[in-house]
Amino acid sequence: MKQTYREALREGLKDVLIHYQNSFLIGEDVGAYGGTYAISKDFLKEFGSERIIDAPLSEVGFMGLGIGAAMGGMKPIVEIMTVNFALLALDQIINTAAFIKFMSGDQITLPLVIRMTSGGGRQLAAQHSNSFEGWFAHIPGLIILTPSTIEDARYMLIHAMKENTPVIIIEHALLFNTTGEYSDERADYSLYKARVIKTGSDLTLITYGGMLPKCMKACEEMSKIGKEIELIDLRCLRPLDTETIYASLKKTHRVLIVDEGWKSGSISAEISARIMENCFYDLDTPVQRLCRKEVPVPYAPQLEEAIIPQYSNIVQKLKEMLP
Amino acid sequence: MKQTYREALREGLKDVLIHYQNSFLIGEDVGAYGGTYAISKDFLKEFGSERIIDAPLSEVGFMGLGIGAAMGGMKPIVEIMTVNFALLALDQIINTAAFIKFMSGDQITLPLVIRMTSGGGRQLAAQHSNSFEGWFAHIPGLIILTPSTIEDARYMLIHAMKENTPVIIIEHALLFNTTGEYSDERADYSLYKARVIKTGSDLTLITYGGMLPKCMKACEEMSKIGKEIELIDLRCLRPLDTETIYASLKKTHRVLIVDEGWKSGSISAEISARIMENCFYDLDTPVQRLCRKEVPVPYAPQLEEAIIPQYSNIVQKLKEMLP
Amino acid sequence: MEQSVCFLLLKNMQRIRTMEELCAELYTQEKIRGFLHLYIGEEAIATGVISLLSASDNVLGTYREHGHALLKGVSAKAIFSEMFGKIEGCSKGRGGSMHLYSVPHRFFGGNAIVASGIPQAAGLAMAAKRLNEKRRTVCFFGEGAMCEGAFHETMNMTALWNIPLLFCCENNYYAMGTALHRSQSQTDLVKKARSYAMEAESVDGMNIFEVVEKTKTALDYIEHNQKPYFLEFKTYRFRPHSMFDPDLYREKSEIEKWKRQDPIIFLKKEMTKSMNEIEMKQFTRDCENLNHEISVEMSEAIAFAEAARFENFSEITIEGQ
Amino acid sequence: MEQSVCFLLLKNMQRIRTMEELCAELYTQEKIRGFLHLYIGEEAIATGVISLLSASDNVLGTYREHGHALLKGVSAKAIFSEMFGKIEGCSKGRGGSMHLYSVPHRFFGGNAIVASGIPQAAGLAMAAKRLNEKRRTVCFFGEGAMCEGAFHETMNMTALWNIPLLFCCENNYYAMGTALHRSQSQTDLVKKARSYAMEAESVDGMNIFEVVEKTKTALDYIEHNQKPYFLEFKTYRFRPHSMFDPDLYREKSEIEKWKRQDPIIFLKKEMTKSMNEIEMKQFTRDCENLNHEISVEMSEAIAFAEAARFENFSEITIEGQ
Ligand SMILES: Cc1ncc(C[n+]2csc(CCOP(=O)(O)OP(=O)(O)O)c2C)c(N)n1
Ligand SMILES: Cc1ncc(C[n+]2csc(CCOP(=O)(O)OP(=O)(O)O)c2C)c(N)n1
Ligand SMILES: [Mg+2]
Ligand SMILES: [Mg+2]
Repeated sequence: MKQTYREALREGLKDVLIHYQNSFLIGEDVGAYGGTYAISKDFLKEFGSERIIDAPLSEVGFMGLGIGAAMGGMKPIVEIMTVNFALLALDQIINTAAFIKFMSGDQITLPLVIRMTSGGGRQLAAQHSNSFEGWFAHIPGLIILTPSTIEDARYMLIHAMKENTPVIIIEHALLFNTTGEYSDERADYSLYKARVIKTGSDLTLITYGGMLPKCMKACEEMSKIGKEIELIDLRCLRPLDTETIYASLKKTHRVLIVDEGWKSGSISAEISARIMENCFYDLDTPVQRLCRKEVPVPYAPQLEEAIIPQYSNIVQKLKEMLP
Repeated sequence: MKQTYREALREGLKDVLIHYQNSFLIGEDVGAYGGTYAISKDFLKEFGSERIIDAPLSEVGFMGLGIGAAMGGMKPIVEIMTVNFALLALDQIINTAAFIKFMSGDQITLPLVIRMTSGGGRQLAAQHSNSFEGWFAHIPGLIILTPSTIEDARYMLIHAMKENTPVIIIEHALLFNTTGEYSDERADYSLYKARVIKTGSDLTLITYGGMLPKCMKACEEMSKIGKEIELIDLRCLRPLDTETIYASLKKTHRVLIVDEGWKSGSISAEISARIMENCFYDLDTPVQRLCRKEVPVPYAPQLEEAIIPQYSNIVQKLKEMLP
Repeated sequence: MEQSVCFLLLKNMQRIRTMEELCAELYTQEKIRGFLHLYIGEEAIATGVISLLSASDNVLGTYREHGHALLKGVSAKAIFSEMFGKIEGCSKGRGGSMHLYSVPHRFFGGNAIVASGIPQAAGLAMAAKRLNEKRRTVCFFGEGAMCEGAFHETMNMTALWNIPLLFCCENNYYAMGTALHRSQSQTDLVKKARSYAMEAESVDGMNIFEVVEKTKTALDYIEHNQKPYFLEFKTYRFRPHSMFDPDLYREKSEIEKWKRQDPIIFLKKEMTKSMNEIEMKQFTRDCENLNHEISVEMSEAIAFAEAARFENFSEITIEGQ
Repeated sequence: MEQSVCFLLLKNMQRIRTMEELCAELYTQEKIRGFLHLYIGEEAIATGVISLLSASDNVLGTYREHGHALLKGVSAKAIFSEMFGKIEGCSKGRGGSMHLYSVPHRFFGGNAIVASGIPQAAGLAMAAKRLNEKRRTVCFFGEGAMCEGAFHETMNMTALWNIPLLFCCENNYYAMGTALHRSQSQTDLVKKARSYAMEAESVDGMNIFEVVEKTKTALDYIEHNQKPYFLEFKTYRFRPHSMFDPDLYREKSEIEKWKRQDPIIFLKKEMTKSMNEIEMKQFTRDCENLNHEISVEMSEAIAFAEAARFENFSEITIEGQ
């Protein structure tokens, strides 16, 4: 079936709202406005104002309310309009949501899903272009998901709702209009496994989220010159599926990580460090990273383009790394 | 001169308050209470309530106010009682303080110093034991300092006040009662250079903040068995002085990083990744990391001890890594 | 109020008082570590409010919550074990003094971030309403917490959405060392609450009769109107903020003045004021028995906590290995 | 008010209106990208308030701030260049529509995080007071921002510390698609402000005379008392929230109703109501000249922006290489 990422998200969300009577969606403009990205358009009419809750501009407040509702036996889906505003709610997300299970002696589990959009590339400037998904993956007690395919847009939320740990689903704003085929849900669908998008033996290219389409295109380009890249979509940034990564690099002996986040202290640094610790002797060449340049994202298009990894940068880097 | 870390901080703070008439200290309980760690005891009397401002419990508010005052020509020192509460103010710190210089086309510079304590080891449990200094180092536009010696406690703030970029100074709570000698300020004092605390040729041990005393002790232990460790105190987590690191490892060919933060996506991951990218062929053995275990910090002493890197873990790891 | 009811209130206030005094002692013995915040002086509030609640009602407190946990039904054994860091503690020893949790007793912390429990309480109250559970939700916090954005945001949401939450502000006039009038432009806290179009009332928190009466009115209102209600309890902490606090910011005379309003002494005086000599003697004996009973409860609890075991590192789950 | 003063106000409202309409056009031509929020319908507020300020006074706005920047003295050239992403823009093209800055004009943004400029404005106001600078500080924000903790915390701090800040709440009844009565329990915003023990007044934001008059009272009060003041301006945005907004959440009839209160038409009516035919003719001519003048200003600015250059990547400083 062919669908847009947006439609897939919408259907997944609808499914869970229908399936879990105790679930509700809360966030700014999820109701009357229809969702900033139209994911929940008409849901207010369909599910009513007790299930689709337009929140005031109170990120701390409604995040805390979602946490409390989860403690109280509901299954809240809290939408933070974009990752940029999540900074306002980080105390609730980290000091309570991530910690409470452990801190309460495993008594309190939080069936809480938080969703938000992320990323640059739309000339929205510094305060609206952050890519914090990799950064959030630093925090124990959270599951961080980055759906980048239509299939994951369709099914990830459904599976996230089954977790008893807070899950953050981060959707890249540039993916909403992408389209793709997807089949029925696989029997072995897992939230945690990285997916090999394309096999290859020359180099392992690791990415996630909004960078996936660019990496796919780069792989095609490389195929044309006879280089077969193995492309891995991480899908889940915490916990990290290092098994899939290690298996691939033991075949290819070369690794490039493409990450929209800033380089220093990124999830790509973590992957590189883990490879260092676990597969040092399998490498033919040092692991490389291609990340967002370390500067706030500018509005001007030529600067934004230069700061966020582009298809051509990926191809160039791949060529440099191959013998 | 021999002093405690606490006294050194206090003297440094007094110096800058005297030197900069436009400076002020704002934060919870910095005045009448005397500062949670008694750093500013009696300052309210000495400098008055316009210079020493007891803030209400409003982390977003007084952080924003500090930013505004800096824009308006003052030199604010904003104290967040502990790094744990800084999560409440991260929107102000990141989306404005870190970004505004770039975002305003270099018009607005912020002579803003933010200070806070950090770290575990005092049985304060999950919400009061975070170590976010390495995590904050992900953000461009910030300078992140971690004074761990008496000398830095004494002089870092003085130098931070000269910057036109927001500086975050993070003091480890376990260091307050440490004592040490320090001389007059060195002519070549720099905020940005890592310091070689002890030279050695067998292995490079990199650390910062509250882990320094444990690492020093471990080096002594290793000396006894004839192994000379080169110990580096990073001092500044952003920007990172990789030059000093690379120079050392080119001599020792082995690196261990000890970091109180959680491992995944830590500053130690970044250091390992940079070594991978720049010094891969200089390594005799893969770079290793010793970090906080990835779980919220428990109150129970035996668990807390097991989770935070201890002297004995460092010695053991060093022994494992040496031939 | 009936004498037996008064006596139960007295007992519960005294249980808190004794437990807190023992905590202070155990802290100096280094049996309890970390931060420790005592509720001495403020007992009438938790006692009066929780006396009106049932086992299935939700309560959230702050880091100054031992008393609330105890009266909500968490055993002194589980509380002391928690503060000793033992696995038999109500949070397995992982939380300590500031993080008492007990889901069976519907006690949801224990929160060491000022004001962060307030929106969570709103969520619990909303869940109870939506799930048609007949539980009430009560949230305790200090007057200092009212400066936080989280307080403001929650007041608005609960009033807007008719969330049946009882806000209990324990106004002890200080947030650590910062006096109310030095941290809030509006010191009439009820005025602030009413500005959200929410019902609000001020209560003498040293007078347990008033606490019970006004809380009852509030709970009735909430039940009938399914709306939130704000109560300010005027009180005072007789001890420093925490065991680290040198208490330099207030006058000894101020503390002494408030100590004359000790809620336990006040209740005893009220109970005895029309007693004759015989009744008085009986009352004294009852009090002695009460104290004995409490002292047994507490020393058994401490012995239990002493004997309890520490959790092994191998028992906890570590991520990201 | 003198006719010449009125005419200047009219001119400045019209400058904003024309600039905003051109922005919409340039957006569909993809000359302007990203988010774009128009101020059409609300012009009387920025115009009236800023007419009372001098060059050295501080102003902070939101992402809906083109008009405020323009009237604070930032040239249309610098504004259009910014929106075109050019280095001649007031933020070198790095900020775009939501991040207009101009320190020489004491215009401090442009802020895309709702309410985050409010505490910053308090800091600016405090600095001016402490440094004995004779500048006033004015902060604009929407009614939606009042739900944020940052608003609450700043109201308290400024009232507590006597910080001379003018809060200008542009109540256009919607925060994106969320109507005021669906997001705030207290829709009488002045009541909320007064609960901080702060002076507050409500203003018809479509009537520029009232805007000027009440703002003057507020500024005088601030000057004499060195305290903050809160003004609510009731207004309406005639356009969708941003260029992405499908505007599904309000009735066409509601928009039409408000359009009948268009502040520019209102001012024109007031100015002309006692004019005779000759004066009327003259006024029409004056308006034509005015429109022409503005159209020249704006088209020159757009041409300038077109011709301006993009910043080179090599000109910016990258960290962490
Ligand atoms: C967000 C946050 N900021 C600061 C602190 C440090 N702190 C702990 S308690 C406290 C005072 C709180 O006062 P109040 O709310 O009146 O409660 P009380 O302690 O008087 O019961 C402060 C500043 C904290 N725990 N959390
Ligand atoms: C903290 C934060 N949350 C959400 C948003 C997204 N957003 C941008 S404007 C807006 C509505 C603000 O409404 P109001 O304050 O009334 O101002 P108006 O747009 O009506 O002028 C929202 C929700 C944001 N920019 N910042
Ligand atoms: Mg208090
Ligand atoms: Mg609005």
